[in-house]
Amino acid sequence: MLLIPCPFCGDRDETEFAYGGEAGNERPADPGAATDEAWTDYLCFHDNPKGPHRELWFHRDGCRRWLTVERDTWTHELRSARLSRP
Amino acid sequence: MRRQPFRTAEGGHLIDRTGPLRFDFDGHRHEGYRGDSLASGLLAAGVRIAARSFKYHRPRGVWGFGAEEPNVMVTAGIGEEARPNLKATEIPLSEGLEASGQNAWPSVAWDLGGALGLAGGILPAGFYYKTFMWPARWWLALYEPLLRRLAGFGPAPPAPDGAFHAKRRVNADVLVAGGGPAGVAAALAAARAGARVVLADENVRFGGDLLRAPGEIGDGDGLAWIDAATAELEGMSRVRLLRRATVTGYYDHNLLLVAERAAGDAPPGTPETRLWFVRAREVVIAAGAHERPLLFAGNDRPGVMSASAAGGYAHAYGVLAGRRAVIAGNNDSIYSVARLLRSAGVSIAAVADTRPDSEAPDLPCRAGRAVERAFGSRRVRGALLRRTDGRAGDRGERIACDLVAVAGGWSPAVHLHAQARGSLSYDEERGLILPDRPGGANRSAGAAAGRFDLDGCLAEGWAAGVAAAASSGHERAAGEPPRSPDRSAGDAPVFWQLGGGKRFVDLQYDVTAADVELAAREGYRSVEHVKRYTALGMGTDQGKTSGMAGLVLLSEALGRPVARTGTTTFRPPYTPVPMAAMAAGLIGEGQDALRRTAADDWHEARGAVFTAAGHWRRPRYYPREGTGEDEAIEAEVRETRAGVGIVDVGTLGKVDIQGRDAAAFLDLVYANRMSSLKTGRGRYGLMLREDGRVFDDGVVMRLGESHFYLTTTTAQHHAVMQHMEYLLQTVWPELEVYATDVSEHWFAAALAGPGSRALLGEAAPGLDLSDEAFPMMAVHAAAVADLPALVFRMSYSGELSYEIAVPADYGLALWTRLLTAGREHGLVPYGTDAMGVMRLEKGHVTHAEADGRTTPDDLGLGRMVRADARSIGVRSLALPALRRKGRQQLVGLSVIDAQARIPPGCQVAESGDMRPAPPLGHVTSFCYSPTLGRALALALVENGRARTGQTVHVASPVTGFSTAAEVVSPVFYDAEGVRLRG
Amino acid sequence: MADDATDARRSALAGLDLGSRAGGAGGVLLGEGPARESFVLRGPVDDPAFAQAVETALGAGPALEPGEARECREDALLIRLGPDEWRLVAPLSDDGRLAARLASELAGGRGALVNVSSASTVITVAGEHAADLLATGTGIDLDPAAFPPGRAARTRIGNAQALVHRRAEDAFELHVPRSYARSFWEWLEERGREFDAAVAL
Amino acid sequence: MAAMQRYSIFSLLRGALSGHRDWQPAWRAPEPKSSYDVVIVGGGGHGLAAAYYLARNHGITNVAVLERGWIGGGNTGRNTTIVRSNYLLPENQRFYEHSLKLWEGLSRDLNYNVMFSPRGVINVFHTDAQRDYWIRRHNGMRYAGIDAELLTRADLARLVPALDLSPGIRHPIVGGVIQPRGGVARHDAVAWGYARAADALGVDIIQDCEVTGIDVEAGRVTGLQTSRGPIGAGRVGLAVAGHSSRLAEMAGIRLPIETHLLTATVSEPVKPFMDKVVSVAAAHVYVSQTDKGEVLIGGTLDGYNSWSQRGSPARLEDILSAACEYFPRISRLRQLRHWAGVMDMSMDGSPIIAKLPVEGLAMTGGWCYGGFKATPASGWCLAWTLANDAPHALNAPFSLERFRTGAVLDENGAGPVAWGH
Repeated sequence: MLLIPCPFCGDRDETEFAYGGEAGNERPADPGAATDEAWTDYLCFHDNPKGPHRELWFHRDGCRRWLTVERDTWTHELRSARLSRP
Repeated sequence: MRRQPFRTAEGGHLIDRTGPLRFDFDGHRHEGYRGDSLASGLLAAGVRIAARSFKYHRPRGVWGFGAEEPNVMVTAGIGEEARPNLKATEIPLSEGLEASGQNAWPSVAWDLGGALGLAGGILPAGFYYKTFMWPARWWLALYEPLLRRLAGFGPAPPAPDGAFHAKRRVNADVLVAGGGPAGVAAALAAARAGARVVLADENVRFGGDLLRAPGEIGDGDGLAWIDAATAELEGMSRVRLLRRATVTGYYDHNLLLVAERAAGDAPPGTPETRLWFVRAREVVIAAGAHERPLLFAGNDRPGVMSASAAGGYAHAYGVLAGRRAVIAGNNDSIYSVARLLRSAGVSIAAVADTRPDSEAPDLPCRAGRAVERAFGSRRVRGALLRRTDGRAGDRGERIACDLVAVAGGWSPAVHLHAQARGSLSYDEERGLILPDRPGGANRSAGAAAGRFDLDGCLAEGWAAGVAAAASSGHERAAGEPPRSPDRSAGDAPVFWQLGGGKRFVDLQYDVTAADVELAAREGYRSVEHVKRYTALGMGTDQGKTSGMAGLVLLSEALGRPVARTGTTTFRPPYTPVPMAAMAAGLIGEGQDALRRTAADDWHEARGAVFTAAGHWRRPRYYPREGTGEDEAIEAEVRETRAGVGIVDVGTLGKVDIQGRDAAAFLDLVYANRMSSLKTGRGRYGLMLREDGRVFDDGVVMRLGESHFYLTTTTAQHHAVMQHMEYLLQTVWPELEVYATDVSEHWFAAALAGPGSRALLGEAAPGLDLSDEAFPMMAVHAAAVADLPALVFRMSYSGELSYEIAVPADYGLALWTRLLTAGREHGLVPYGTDAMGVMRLEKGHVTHAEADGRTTPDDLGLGRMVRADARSIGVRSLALPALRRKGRQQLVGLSVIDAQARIPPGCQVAESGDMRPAPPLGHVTSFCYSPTLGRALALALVENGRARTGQTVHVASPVTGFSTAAEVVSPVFYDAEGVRLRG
Repeated sequence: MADDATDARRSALAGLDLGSRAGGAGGVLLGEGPARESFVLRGPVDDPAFAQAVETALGAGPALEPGEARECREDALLIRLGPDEWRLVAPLSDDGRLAARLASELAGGRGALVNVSSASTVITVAGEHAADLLATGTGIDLDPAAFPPGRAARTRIGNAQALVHRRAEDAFELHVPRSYARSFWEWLEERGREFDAAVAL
Repeated sequence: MAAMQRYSIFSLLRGALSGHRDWQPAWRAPEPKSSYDVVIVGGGGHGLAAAYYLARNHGITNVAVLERGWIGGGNTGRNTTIVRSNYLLPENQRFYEHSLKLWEGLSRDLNYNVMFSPRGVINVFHTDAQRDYWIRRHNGMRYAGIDAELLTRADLARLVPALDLSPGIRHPIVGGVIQPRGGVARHDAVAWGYARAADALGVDIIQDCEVTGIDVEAGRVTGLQTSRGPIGAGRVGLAVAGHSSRLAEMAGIRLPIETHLLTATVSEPVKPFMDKVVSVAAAHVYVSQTDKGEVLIGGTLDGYNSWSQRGSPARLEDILSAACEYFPRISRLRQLRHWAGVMDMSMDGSPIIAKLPVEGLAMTGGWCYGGFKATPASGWCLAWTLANDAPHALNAPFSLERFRTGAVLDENGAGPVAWGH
């Protein structure tokens, strides 16, 4: 069970959070102008590294902020956590 | 005969001789003392055969002292209280304990299954992969049932666990796993440095190895030092001492699971287990080491056991594991064990040391010799010693004995280190697998790190405690570490086996050296292959004694160094954990809270039949005297459509949206426009997922320029909240919008039916309900039944309808006051089934239709979607597969036979014969419509809208049902919406 | 209407009839706290106008530490729950005056104030083993050094989300969502068996 | 090469007489050749099956299987061993039914007892919505020619006495469905059986051989870089579910796959008391008893990207409490061991068995939870796709392009959220 250092609440168990997948998977600013390929890249084709990963977590049972967390997907080492919107 | 023939006259620091306890094993009454384990009790009573082996049903006796015990698993308790597979070494003896042997019939002492041992020759490792294939049918009919009959150790429990199990989550600076000398030293050092410390040990008393054999610390008795240190720790407020508590698992970010067992004489009400979830900044692993076996023919006979265990039973319990012993091993411990046993009254027949040069003048020493064979069948009767250097002409020495105590060296308990994903190294010279680089904030100390001398263990433990405390921010001076005169390295040269014959490596699963060699010969060369092919190390002892021997045998068979062979993965738990303990607090509503609306007490008192809606329960219908379920539901529908009904819609999600960008935000979240709403008016809103599929729907009301109130479905409410926060915090952080979940604050009830206006008019005299003042999709604040309320005019049923929301504390009052006021109006409460019928008659979709695969167009809602691709999900609607012709579309199905009722889960097919063929689609919702007098369904059908007017078949092959239906519009009732106006 | 409405209030735990269960002395005492008014306050803490509006209305500014519970006017409590979220808890006797004052100070500016008075049920947990009982279901560090009296935290305990407010070293108030209150109470009682939990009113 | 030593009761008896000294290795341990017609990356069940079917069905025997560790060491050796074809979507039904038919003859086909045991796979449901869904799914199976039956509570009481059917529990069970032909198989034996049979047909099985690079020239795969040197290859098939992303990346290809953990656990072994495989919808838990007597319990994903192969105790609490709730007597057992498999979670919950956008390169992956049961058909289809340079009708829907066009096969309707499936 991960221990996620919420920048607002402090260290909290993973069970208080909901996972949100890859961070930095940016939504095309103008979806109407995006090609099918660019749009489905955003929808379906995400980073899946074995190692450092920037990802989103929602502190559902705490401050209800979305966090951007840097975590190693192999060791689970958590390198940083910050509020997605400061 | 004495009741405890193998009990010494005095000694045994764990037992209390003041009053004997009686216990039963396999139907025989025995006697022991408070403080005994079942294993020591059985040994004291002279019970030598206490178990049968898995495959060959060979007689087995106690081998070990603690968690490593591979042999003696028993079922403790009888009848519904029985717990299978408990290790006798871990069961505290208590008055009246009833235990029985396993995997044997009629008893472990006399087991007919022993005949299987004779067939051992044709049952080598993996035999079942090579046979039982012909004839094909026999596998299922005969072979497999037979194999299954042989499987398992203890009986399947007949009843659930009724005991209370507790859990506790704690934070610590330092967790010390293991309370031997190293662990106690570590805990003391860390605690003195100021750290919050948890010290856990699996035994009833701290002391570790000192429980089994005396040792000196400082200039006194080792255990006395441990007791003094324990007392000091006990007095410190930031220290928690856990006895009978095994650290079973090491998880991410230094979360460790500790399973604490109740004491044998615990008062009633004590939790049977308490699972500690310890989140520690630092961990000191001082888990000790397990004694290894030596391999020789007959090494599984009752009476062959771990030397340290034999010594331990004498020292801790005053129990003799035999009267005349051969002690054999490859390290100095054999001498101290021999002296310990001798002083307890055991006659020492021989001490065989594999090393050629050792000597001990006070003992019958046999240097350079090892056991080649143990004699005896039901128990050991003698041992054959032979030179280890293989010198010619050695005819061996046969020595009569009833105990062969074997000391094959030590395997550090690296389990926790490995679970934390620390790396391991193999010390070729010492034959030890050692913890190498740690995989978390932990350090290993003492025997767990390969230090076997008492002085070294103390020093290493102390240093680990100081360092762990410092790493967690505590650096007060801890004083001087304790010392011991025992500085013998305790190292054993690598030595494994002598001779041939049936040498058991894994006692629990009956894996022999020949099995390992066979696996290697057949190409199962990876240590994991061998484990899986032979079952080596897969037992409930998880190979604590067998692992190293198996590894060495395999390496020898393959002619490669042990380091290249590697180990199997150490998986948690370190020792088995009761399922009931893991489940504690999480059964029923403990896991899945039952959410109740404010009117729930009323529903229950009224005898409502409930259904689950997510975590909520909602009334399905209200039973009526003298009629059945269907009639009651149909009556609710009829009476609502004819008069007025009330339904609890308190479970809907409700969200308050404020902020200067609220309108712009809602335009982006919904597929249809919200910014054009006028204050005081509302609109049905459709939310899409980003992949274009329908996500949720509800009503959006504009309460002010930048203030909205919206509803979500019951099921998706949390998902919608999370989705909106996601968009606000990560996608459009520039928008200033505050979304507040007010679902719990508001209770809501809907009045529906032509009589609703009159009833509401009475309950809310201040409210003008005329169409002009209060049109469809309008909202007003008003007092309803003297309660502060928000009233919405909207309809789900197709009737004139109002939804009334009040703060939930007033919810029950609103409900009961409306029902009272409604008496004269014929007000009828209705449940979700009637609601479902009415919505189906109107063709409104729910999650049965919006099943995560359907687009707005599939559901006939395409015209609601505005063209702005910036809104969530709209861009995906342009992908080819979502625009493809021939997609399944929502249609209505009107069953032609007016008597027919549709069963659940129907498919829609071209023909009614139910023969295999691709179906056209499937029924999503169905009901019998009392309004229309026939069965109706909504269905997703390939090219459905184009089939309007065609006849299709609604069928359920698993129930043999099929009926014809006409494809019609999904709006069956009042398509013009006349009734909405009342 | 006000009187009628007040009489009409009903706790989510009413169905349990706690009065009939009261009594006994255990290692933990469970009870229900009085109903009170409760508001969610949202707003940009770094906007001076917002901060001033809060300060003016409540006598306490929004710049609190995470989890800090600050007493303010009318015996109310302002608790910081997130970077831009506070909970304002006022006694029922205040009758909405404080919130109305805050609303009028905030009017025209940024931020939002939402009445959630019915949204939670307040359960009190007190006694020698109060923290131990909570620790059966939450991982937050309840050591008084880490979570002293006067602090609050929103977290998950057992089967529900809860706003935990430590009133004293051995006394907690738990604000749990109304619809979960009964299940949560029963969970507390069941887990409380270990401490001989008793009901106190 | 020597003919494969036949396994039978007679060979066992002969073995006994010779002290079991004459058993040949089940497969060779060859040195890699400089090149092969086809190289399969991944020595799990899928890869070994692909190699076997390449040799047996397509006559392509100059084949190597490269395995980073030991064969069967990935998800083949870390799953809950369930075999079934009770799917919702027609594309999945067809594929998994083909697989189930291969399972039914597999032991004799391979002359290796993989202990496939069609003891019946049951799903129970609690609400009307779940009832509608499960019956519809099983009706759909019948239309696809797959066995499927409806079970009443009385049927459930008879078939699964350990199941709690009382009305007082949090989510009372109202009924169930069964696929009688579904069951379990001995997971390790599947890898070993395919390896032995493929080896006998000439396939080189090369263990301890990690692929470190994929050589692509002019848009065409030419070979592999490995820890044991470069190996040329006419065609390459990837069968490395759990690690598909990493391998595809070596050829510059991004996949709609994320890697997630799935926890499973076993109890200590006890005498048989549960015959069926039972899956409980409300709790996302599935339970069976192995031939060894252990109760094998699987659950849902931990829910975040991870390659760590070890699960969270929180998830374990969920899984075990669910198991204890619906099978109350399990609460008296003890948990012996738990582990986590590394899942290729595709963005629609269905697999990818397809040619990749590099000539000569194809893959099978994206198996989510479903890989074990798919083993024979996955290998069969990959072999077909490699041999014919085109997908078979069975695996044509499992293309990569579907994620570009929107023609996804979303069995659960969860959308493009890998951990939602």
